[in-house]
Amino acid sequence: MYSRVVTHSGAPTSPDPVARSGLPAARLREIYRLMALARGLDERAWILNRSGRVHFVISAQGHEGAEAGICAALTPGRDWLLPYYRSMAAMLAFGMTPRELMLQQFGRADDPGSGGRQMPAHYGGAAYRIFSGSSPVGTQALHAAGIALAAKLRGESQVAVAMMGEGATNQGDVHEALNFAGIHRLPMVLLVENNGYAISVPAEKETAVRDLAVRAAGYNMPGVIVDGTDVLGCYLAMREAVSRALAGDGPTFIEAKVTRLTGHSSDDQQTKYRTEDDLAEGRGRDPLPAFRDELRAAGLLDEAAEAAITAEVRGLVDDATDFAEAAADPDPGTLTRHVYAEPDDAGQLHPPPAPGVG
Amino acid sequence: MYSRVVTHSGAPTSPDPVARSGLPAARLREIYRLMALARGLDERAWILNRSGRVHFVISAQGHEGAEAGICAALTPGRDWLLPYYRSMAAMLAFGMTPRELMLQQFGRADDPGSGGRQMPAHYGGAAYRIFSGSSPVGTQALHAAGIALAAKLRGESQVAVAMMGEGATNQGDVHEALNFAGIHRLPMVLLVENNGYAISVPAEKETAVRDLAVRAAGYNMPGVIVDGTDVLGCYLAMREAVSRALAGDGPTFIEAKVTRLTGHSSDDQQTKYRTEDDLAEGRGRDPLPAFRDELRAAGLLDEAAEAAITAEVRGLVDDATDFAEAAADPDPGTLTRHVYAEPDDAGQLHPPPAPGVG
Amino acid sequence: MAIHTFIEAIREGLRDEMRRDGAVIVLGEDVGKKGGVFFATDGLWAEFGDDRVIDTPLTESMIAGVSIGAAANGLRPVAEIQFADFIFPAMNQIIQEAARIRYRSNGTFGCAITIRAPFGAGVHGGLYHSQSVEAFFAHVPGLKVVIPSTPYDAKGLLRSAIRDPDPVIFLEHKKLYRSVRGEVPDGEYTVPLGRATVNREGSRVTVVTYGLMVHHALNAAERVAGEGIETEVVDLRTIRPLDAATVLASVRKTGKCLVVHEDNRFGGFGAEIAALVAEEAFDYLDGPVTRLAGPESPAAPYSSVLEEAFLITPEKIAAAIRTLAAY
Amino acid sequence: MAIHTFIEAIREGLRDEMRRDGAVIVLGEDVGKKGGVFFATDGLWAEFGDDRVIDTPLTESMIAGVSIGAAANGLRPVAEIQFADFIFPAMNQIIQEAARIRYRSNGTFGCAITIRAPFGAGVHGGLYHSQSVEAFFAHVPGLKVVIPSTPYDAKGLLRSAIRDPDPVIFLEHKKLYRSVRGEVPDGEYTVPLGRATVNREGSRVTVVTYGLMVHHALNAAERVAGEGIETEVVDLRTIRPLDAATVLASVRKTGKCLVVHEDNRFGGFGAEIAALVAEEAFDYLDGPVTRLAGPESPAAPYSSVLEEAFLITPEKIAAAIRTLAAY
Ligand SMILES: Cc1ncc(C[n+]2csc(CCOP(=O)(O)OP(=O)(O)O)c2C)c(N)n1
Ligand SMILES: Cc1ncc(C[n+]2csc(CCOP(=O)(O)OP(=O)(O)O)c2C)c(N)n1
Ligand SMILES: [Mg+2]
Ligand SMILES: [Mg+2]
Repeated sequence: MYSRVVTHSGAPTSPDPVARSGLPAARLREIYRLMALARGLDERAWILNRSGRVHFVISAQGHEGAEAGICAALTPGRDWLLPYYRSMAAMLAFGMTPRELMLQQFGRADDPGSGGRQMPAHYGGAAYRIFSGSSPVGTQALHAAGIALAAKLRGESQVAVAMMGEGATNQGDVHEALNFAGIHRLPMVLLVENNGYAISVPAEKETAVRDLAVRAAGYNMPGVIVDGTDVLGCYLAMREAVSRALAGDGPTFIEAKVTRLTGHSSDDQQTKYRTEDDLAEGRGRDPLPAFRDELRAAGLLDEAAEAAITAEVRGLVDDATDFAEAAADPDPGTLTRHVYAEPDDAGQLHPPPAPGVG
Repeated sequence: MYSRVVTHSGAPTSPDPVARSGLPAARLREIYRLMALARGLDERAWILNRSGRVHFVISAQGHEGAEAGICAALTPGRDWLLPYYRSMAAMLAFGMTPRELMLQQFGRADDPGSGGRQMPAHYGGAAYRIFSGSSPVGTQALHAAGIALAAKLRGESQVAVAMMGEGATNQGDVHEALNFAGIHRLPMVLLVENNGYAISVPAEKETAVRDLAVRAAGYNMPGVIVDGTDVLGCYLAMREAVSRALAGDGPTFIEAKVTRLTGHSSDDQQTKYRTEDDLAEGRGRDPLPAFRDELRAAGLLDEAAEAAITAEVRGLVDDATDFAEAAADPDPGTLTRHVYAEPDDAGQLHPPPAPGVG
Repeated sequence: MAIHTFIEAIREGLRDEMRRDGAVIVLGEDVGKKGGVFFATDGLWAEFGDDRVIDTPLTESMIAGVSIGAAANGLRPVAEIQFADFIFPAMNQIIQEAARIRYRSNGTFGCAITIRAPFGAGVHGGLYHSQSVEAFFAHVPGLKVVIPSTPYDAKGLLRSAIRDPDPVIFLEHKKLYRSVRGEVPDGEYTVPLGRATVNREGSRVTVVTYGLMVHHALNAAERVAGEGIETEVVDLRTIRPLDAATVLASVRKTGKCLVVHEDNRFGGFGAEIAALVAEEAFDYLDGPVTRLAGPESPAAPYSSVLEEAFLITPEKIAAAIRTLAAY
Repeated sequence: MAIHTFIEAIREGLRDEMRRDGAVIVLGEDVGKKGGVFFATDGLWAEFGDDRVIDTPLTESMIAGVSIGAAANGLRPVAEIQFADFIFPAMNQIIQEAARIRYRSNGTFGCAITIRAPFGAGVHGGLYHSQSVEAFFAHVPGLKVVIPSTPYDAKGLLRSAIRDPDPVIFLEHKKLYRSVRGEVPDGEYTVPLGRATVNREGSRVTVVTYGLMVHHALNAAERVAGEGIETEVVDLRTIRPLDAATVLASVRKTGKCLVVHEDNRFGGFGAEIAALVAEEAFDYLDGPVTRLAGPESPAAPYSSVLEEAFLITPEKIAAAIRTLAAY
């Protein structure tokens, strides 16, 4: 029985990130680059929104560290992601390109997740094992359990990772998913990105507990709390969860304490319900400068390298923006397509048979 | 923060039930009488079913000890019960008569809960503060939270007790109810009668934890485990929960380990999925003889008193059966009544205004 | 009389009922300090405080279930579901519990709750912030379903809903919130549930609709009036219980009936109106009862191009009126 | 061909599909050792074991949601909801997720799941073991809704449902399980989804129905045949997608249409049939499209007296046929 809650301290336990993580310096810089790219795309989306070029933005700023660290322990192509609307960094980590993300932001025909049918930040990518997400929160926890069940029954090594905010964890579906995953010891991880708010509803009105991870004990799985500004702490927690999952030891509940640096979305004015102190405290917990300083201090990121990343990000963001803005809208004639399966060119309706269980 | 799980041992901690419970001998005999009466009515229902006089029976046999003990700490008229289909003993404790319970079993017009509209063991009694229950399990946890919220907002001293099986606790609604009750520290108790089965599904396929009460920590409330054969242990646990609730200290999660002495219902053949050892072990945990022996050993129940109770129970059960069997069926002309509120004689649709919150 | 937007009328209705009856509470996601994502509850928290304006966790089944319990113990909860699209987790509590409590208890318990929810497309909400959900609730005995189209009705119907002893699903087309203004008396008034209204008299064709579509229908009626087609527009206001008499009286007069809603057509609420008219006004019909409804897609897609293709417009309604009139 | 009960046909359909395709799994409450409360899955656990016959916790949303995920990762889940009355906790997963996954992903993901549920009254099930739920699902684009009436169709349609790439709600009227027997071929055969069938030819009145009511309609047709009223009975079998052509062809022939279902009338599925006929067969109608449906009560009460008053019977159908024929 697990009742213990492991906490990975926010303070890097070692001055040497390479030694601490076992990841080579280049990989660490790559993680930083991914975070910077996510931030760059996100900031651009706000500019596009404020200048009236996109209707809506829901932001991942403040969540990049947790996602980049978590995803560094996953294997794209093998593992499954069940994202939510703050999963921009995870999308990049799993192979989505800046252009694809901007196509999604603009709702263009070539948006890989929905062809412009879903709101911005409603991700999906069959080519990347990123399952299609909806707006109703928490539902994906059950989909992750089902994906993990299929992997387990077929004896395939895969980990299914459901990502969501702390508010979503109070939904009944999450309880039912954790209960089922615990019973069958499924290769699944629930990643809760706890930013202390559900839109305007503060933590103390969302639950009576400080740490959601304590709930893991109620499903006989480990609950792990990590500081979302400690990118490598997130990585280490996930590395352990992944090895448990692949060893058949079952699911893990990881709670990353993060901060929401923007309003809930472009429709929200958070100064209406958050104090200046609260906002300032949040800005102080930005994972991007934190990780940059960590790499700098360890001599893994010099001025030149950082400048190169900044320049590359700007270039990628510009390119993605121009590409997506110029891209074609969906054909209105497709409005009622794909409500049901459509026969392929061979007139075949059925997907190729998957390997069986029996 | 509560993470501790209090366990009230099954072995009576004191040879003197009066000293242990602080309840006078007469009250203890009354509790035993209530259990015996519930058992008597329940056994009769099976006879009526097997002889084709009632369509359906769902049994409380094995659950009476927990319910009688729990309800002894409650105050009928003040507190609210949200029962389920094994709450026969609780119904008696809250004032329902054997005749009323048999009217419900037969689905007669004078069934106080539903006028014959609901299946047997679907209780309700406005006169007793017993809220009307449905079949979908777990929903009543949220109703209990709402009742407790109203009591708290109006500053009225009331406790709302939701009763259900362990299988029901896995429903999303129960998670959402506990979460809400924890946030608002509501005067509510969740009583889980854990009999180890959800129809045929055994404990290990219902959850990955042995004790559901460990989940209480996830909502910042105490989780208490009691042995359902230890009637006074149940009483003591509930007494503590009630004083916490009335003191404004919030909800309590009580898990009573009970045994299901019969099939799930008259439609179920439990030998198909339970071993003889399992069934025998269950029979060994019958709370009725356990409590009788406890009182006997303490010299609180002599032969004569016991015989008197047995005789009285038989008389009450016979009377209730004859009365209910002879009672009138609902008038088919009422089929579509009470779908919506009906004007009272004064032509008034609205219930009398309740005391406000403001 | 003051001129108010639709959302202001809703807010006033809530405020006035809370002032009138201390048992009325408001609960939902972000209804407190933030005042709701559409600001329907703006200012209520400041006036009535934490006890009566409750920011709930992100759990719709809890919002409905706690409302049911609170009502059983004497309160008059008004719950907000942030978007109608998110009411589905509460389906079991609304349909199996709220709607059936009075019936299953043979009238010994009631369920005096109101559940407000913004619905409908046209605001770039995509598949999950644009849905119409009225058909699911209109089918359920024990529920009342209200869909106002004007600020006056919104306030008057909301008051009646809150005072009603039975569970009321109160659906507000979000496109109306700021786009529609109208006169709203400051004093006490209510609009009764279960009564339709004829917003425009006409002799050739009856259009039966509700919510935002009422405005589109009136607009369409104007367009075809120039062509000599006099259209009568019936605003149902409450779709359950339905004011069948008003609908039938109009169709018996015009002999032609067009039913309009934004929700998809198959099995939508319009089918009930069409079936009613086809059965009860058969001998009066000079043309087929016609339905103009949203396409058979799960909801309005996000892309403006697709959303426009999805929406019911005055032009589409006018075209349908012409076809029916010419029949 | 062997004669089988309806429930045997369901069981065989499940077994044969599990033998044919190793990706097919069955999950639900008590589907394992117990074989389901109606024994629809009896014997499957013994043959296929814990991996493919999964006793789930008492959590319907989980049953639907896990099925969705398992299907996304290559399995073919067949979920059992123990009683249709208990499908409401899964509404969000079924309607907002399963039904919309293909559309919202622009066809890049699918949802090949089948959800079986026993529904309907007549077995003393009371308010929560008697409900009809088809109207809620028939309205939803992206779902298919199947309601067989014979053992032959039950097995053939279930096989098609399991092989179908889209989510299918498969509703079995529990009264049919043991009361209806019929021929079921042992070998491989399927019955296509989306095709109605004419179970009885007639010239005067068309009865459109499905499930148990098909048998009551045929019985009623016999009764009135003696009086010279030749009734045609259309068994829809799939209510979404609807085989409108078969319905319209029949009504255009007879000129009279009676729609029958056990579910309550207002906003029920019958409204869609009536609306379709009223619009598409208007010029052929010699009488009002008529609906015979359950009363406006939440479900069938437990008391035999009340339950009998609730139920649709061959007598009631015969009376409705006579009235319509005489119009
Ligand atoms: C079922 C449901 N109800 C309401 C909403 C509206 N909504 C969108 S995000 C959100 C808050 C989510 O909070 P949290 O889960 O903590 O994630 P965060 O936005 O803080 O990252 C709400 C209420 C929704 N999307 N789904
Ligand atoms: C939502 C829902 N799903 C399924 C059922 C059918 N059902 C009735 S009782 C039961 C098992 C309940 O088990 P538990 O909660 O442990 O209570 P117990 O019967 O063991 O006392 C089931 C599955 C139901 N009543 N409600
Ligand atoms: Mg949050
Ligand atoms: Mg149990």
